[in-house]
Amino acid sequence: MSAATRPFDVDAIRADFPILQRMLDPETPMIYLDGGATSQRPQQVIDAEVAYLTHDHAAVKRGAHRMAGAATDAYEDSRERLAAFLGAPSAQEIVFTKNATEALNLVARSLGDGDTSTPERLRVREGDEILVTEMEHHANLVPWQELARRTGARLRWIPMAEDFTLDLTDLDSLLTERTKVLAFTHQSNVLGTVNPVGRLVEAARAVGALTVLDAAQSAPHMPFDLAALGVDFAALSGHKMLGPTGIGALWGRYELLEAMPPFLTGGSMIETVTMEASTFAEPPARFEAGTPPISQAVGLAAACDYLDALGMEQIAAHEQALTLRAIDGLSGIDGVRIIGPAASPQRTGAVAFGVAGRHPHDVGQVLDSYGIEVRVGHHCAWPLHRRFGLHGTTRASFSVHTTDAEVDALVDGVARTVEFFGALS
Amino acid sequence: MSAATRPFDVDAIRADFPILQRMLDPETPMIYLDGGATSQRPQQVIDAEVAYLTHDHAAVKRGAHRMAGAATDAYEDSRERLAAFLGAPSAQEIVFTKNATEALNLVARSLGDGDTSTPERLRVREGDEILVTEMEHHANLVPWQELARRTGARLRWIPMAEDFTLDLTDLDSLLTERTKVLAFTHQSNVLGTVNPVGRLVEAARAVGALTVLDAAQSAPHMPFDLAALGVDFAALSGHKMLGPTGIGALWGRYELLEAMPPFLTGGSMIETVTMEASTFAEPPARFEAGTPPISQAVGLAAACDYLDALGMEQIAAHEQALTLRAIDGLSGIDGVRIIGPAASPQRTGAVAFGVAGRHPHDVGQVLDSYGIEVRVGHHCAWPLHRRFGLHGTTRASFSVHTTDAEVDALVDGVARTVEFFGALS
Amino acid sequence: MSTHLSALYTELVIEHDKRPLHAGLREPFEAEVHHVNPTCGDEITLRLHLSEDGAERIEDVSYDAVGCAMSRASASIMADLLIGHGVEEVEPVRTHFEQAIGSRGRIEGDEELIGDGVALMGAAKFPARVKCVLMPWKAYQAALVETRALRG
Amino acid sequence: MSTHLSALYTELVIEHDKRPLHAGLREPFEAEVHHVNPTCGDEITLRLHLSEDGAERIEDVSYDAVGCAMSRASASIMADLLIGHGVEEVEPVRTHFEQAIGSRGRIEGDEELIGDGVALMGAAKFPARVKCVLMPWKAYQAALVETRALRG
Ligand SMILES: Cc1ncc(COP(=O)(O)O)c(C=O)c1O
Ligand SMILES: Cc1ncc(COP(=O)(O)O)c(C=O)c1O
Repeated sequence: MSAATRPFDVDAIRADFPILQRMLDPETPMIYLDGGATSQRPQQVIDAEVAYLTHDHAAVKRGAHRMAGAATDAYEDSRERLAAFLGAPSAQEIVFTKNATEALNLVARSLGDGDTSTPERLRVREGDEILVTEMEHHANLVPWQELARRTGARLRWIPMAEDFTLDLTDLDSLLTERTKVLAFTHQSNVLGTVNPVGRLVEAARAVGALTVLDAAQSAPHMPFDLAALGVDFAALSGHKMLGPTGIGALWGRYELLEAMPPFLTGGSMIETVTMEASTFAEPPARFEAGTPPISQAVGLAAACDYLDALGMEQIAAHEQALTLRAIDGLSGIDGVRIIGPAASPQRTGAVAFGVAGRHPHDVGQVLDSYGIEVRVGHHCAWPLHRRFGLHGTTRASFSVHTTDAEVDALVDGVARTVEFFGALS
Repeated sequence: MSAATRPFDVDAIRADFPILQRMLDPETPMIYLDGGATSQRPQQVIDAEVAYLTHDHAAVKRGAHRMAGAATDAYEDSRERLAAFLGAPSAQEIVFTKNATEALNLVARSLGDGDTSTPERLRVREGDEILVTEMEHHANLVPWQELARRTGARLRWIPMAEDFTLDLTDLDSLLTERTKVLAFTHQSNVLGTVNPVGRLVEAARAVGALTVLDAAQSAPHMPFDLAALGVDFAALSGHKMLGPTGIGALWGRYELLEAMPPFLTGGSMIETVTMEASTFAEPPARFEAGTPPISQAVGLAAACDYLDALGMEQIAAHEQALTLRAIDGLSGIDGVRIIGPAASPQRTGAVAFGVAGRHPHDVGQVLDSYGIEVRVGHHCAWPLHRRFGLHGTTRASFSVHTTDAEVDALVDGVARTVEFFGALS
Repeated sequence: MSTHLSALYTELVIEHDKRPLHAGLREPFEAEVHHVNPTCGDEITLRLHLSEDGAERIEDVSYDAVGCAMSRASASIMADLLIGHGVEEVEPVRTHFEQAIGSRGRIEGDEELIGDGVALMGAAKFPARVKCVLMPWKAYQAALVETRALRG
Repeated sequence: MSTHLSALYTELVIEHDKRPLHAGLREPFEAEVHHVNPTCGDEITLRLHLSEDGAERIEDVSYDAVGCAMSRASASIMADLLIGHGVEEVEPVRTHFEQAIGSRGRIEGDEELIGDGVALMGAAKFPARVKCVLMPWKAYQAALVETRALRG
């Protein structure tokens, strides 16, 4: 994280995103309000990847020639860049993965794979407990269910309160001496709720549990400082932060990574290999088997540059203003219910809502006909929806390039949708 | 695989690869002979990815809006394209992974993760045997070592013969009723040796063992027809076939994939999720957790188009001619020893060699000073090198854009390297 | 209202969504299946009752569908197309319906064969909606397989 | 011959590679370590012998190095820089050497401090070779840690 170096001018920002010129059909410009699912890439990110490909591409870490040197530099510099963006103490604590999902799987698998040489706190076994929350994305739920199933550990969860925040009333009884891991999301991808990281980390530390933060929705949208957050691991995706698909990252404290068994195995993660047995390299190499997403790392570093130039404070303020505007506008429409906590300074990025008597699929379809691209369904957070008796919601999410006018178009579009179905029935 | 639609004109091909204009320093043009490690991307592949990004990018499979439809189409069409390229009976048998390494890990993990609901032949357990070969890349060795370690199965291997081919003398005793899997490479990334797939598959089938083919080095360099090969699984990497990094693929027979437990878990691979338990989608979705490498899939499809336009027969013939030319030239140099089988029509793509009394690192360094980018070391096939008493080799590998003149420069460069060190000592 | 919207939410679709035919779960039945669309969480529970005489006449299709207008209308239209006909007799209906809806609009729906089903063809251009429309048919097929297995 | 090549394979490097100083494994020693460069498979076995008097004088560094000219020369030069000096006394040598070789050529090697070590500085521009050159020093450091642990 560093100070902004360019003014936050939405028109100028929009000019950086070639896809925003896209027409859905000859009459319908695209209004992309689905950055929470995947973000668009600015020209700067595309250009950085192409520049790398047309000048420096080669295999990393495996070659002695100058091209391999250039490629390895580009890749390792990208690791440094991401580490700086996240406030990670060391670039050696950054493991590049294919997405946030792999990063979370890596931790969950590794914690189940240890043997007697692995420190106890990094081994989940029968009788242990794993604590998650009821608002998790499937990516931060199913891997822990599977870990529990494989090891015989017990999966527990922090329930939701009626106000769409975590219900921490029973935290003390949920977090016990048996809890090995507390895995939770920084920001809900559906509700926009930001969880109290400090409080959760403190409680987990008190019982000696590791903390795993799903930062897929937070790192791209707010000032983010790993050192200040105090968690043990964090996972994120490049494609949600204006970077490429095909790359994500796991951050972990070095002393933990160092004691963890590998996950994927193969080339570049070994120390020595014989037919009988192998030993493994130090982190981060230990967790990066095979040829990594090299040009994607370069693109991700360019995305960090892009975000930092705008300033994460400024981005958060921009997206927050849009969120409040959307909540304000949508709440005024008869039959529309906001699914998420009341408007607050903490609440950025996404607004989910329901239209009375209408399935989100139908709402999304009508909005799409007006050019408004929002996501519908359970947003990979099925248990959360079930908890509130919902089959799905419609979610608009905002990006650096979103304008007030687009939010107004959303509000207007939802009003027209309500009318449309009203007229039909 | 389909018939060539453009003449095999190396000059025209070279014009497609912008990086070939690269100078290593003001006097030294780059001669890239390391396509075996990673290939360069032609403009067509770069353009396809950029076109997708500037027109159709959105999250796949999760959205109902038109952009999500466009992105899903682009992604699924890429799956169809790759399936056609490989001769796969159905696109639903193609799982996109991050690289060949992940594809092989996926199979090895899944075979160890089954429970009583999993068919016996898809469960590796104590008492079972896994057969590999002594020439494997670490990517097709270490995951099997780990599977053996986790399950208590026994890892065995087909040894190398003196002539740099597999020694099949004891195949009958190596492949027993206990053998659950035979995993082997189609073509050695070091030696260029092409293994007798038909014979190995037949022998494995006779004992009911599954066959896993490492096609990372073969699929990009020869006519490749899965249906004809008869294996059960095959793995490959996009970045070795003129496509992007960050993408690879596993092909598997549908009826096997359908009966296998998932590997990575999270979004997009589930059927239903409750806090207590989840059920999983059908393949290929079951094995593609999280946001996939979407733009990379589009790039990979463009690479298939590029290769098919040139014709895989023509590519194989071109690279074979270069290989024979290199073997011929290098064998004429005093102190140079070719590490690999004698020149034969089967032997394409790569030539590894040693220079008497000289460490490959030093050989590579001197060649690099002449602009010749070759790979040195054990090439992630350490056991193979140890078997022949080698600490490492120097490997030149050839691509569609390699010219006779470049091969001659290699031969000349090696001769000068021998002289250089001769003069110094 | 843009053209494609009116092609999707035709009066017939809205009518079937509001007043679905043959809705609810009834006895008797041989097989009951439960299908879910993992993308949106839509669900259908479907029961199938065939005649006992070996002629495989579809005596009843009863169902409970939670989902969008398209999927609910599709269930309603399907039940009405199936009930009272022989399994073999409706095969061409099913096949044509699947082909047309999966054709991205290249194949027009034949009203002679699929009746009100043509009202659903607006979905053909939206792959995500095609899944909604097909879910009841997939459930029917699964129920048929189960019933046949049961009867031997 | 291009310039960077002569900067890498200096006469001194070739000389140390051909006739390495203090090569071979000798007794006595307190710690023996084995290091491998996973990229190229190069290996070094190194033994360290410190004086018994608490002054930590490096009495002997003996080693067996399999690797490229750069790594073998580096081992030879290092052993010669270390033997006969106090551990604390050679710390500035080690630190400066590591800094200079890791600097991509931005920091010139100081011959006063690192003697023949300057002959290795051609490698500074080649990250892959920096690892070769540093391997013996990493082994020395590991042996030092072990020896100290042993002595309490
Ligand atoms: C034969 C072979 N198998 C597997 C691999 C692994 O491929 P990747 O590093 O793309 O996962 C390679 C390339 O390094 C290879 O040459
Ligand atoms: C909160 C949260 N966690 C995890 C993920 C998974 O990210 P990916 O699909 O890139 O692995 C997502 C996005 O889908 C998310 O919103």
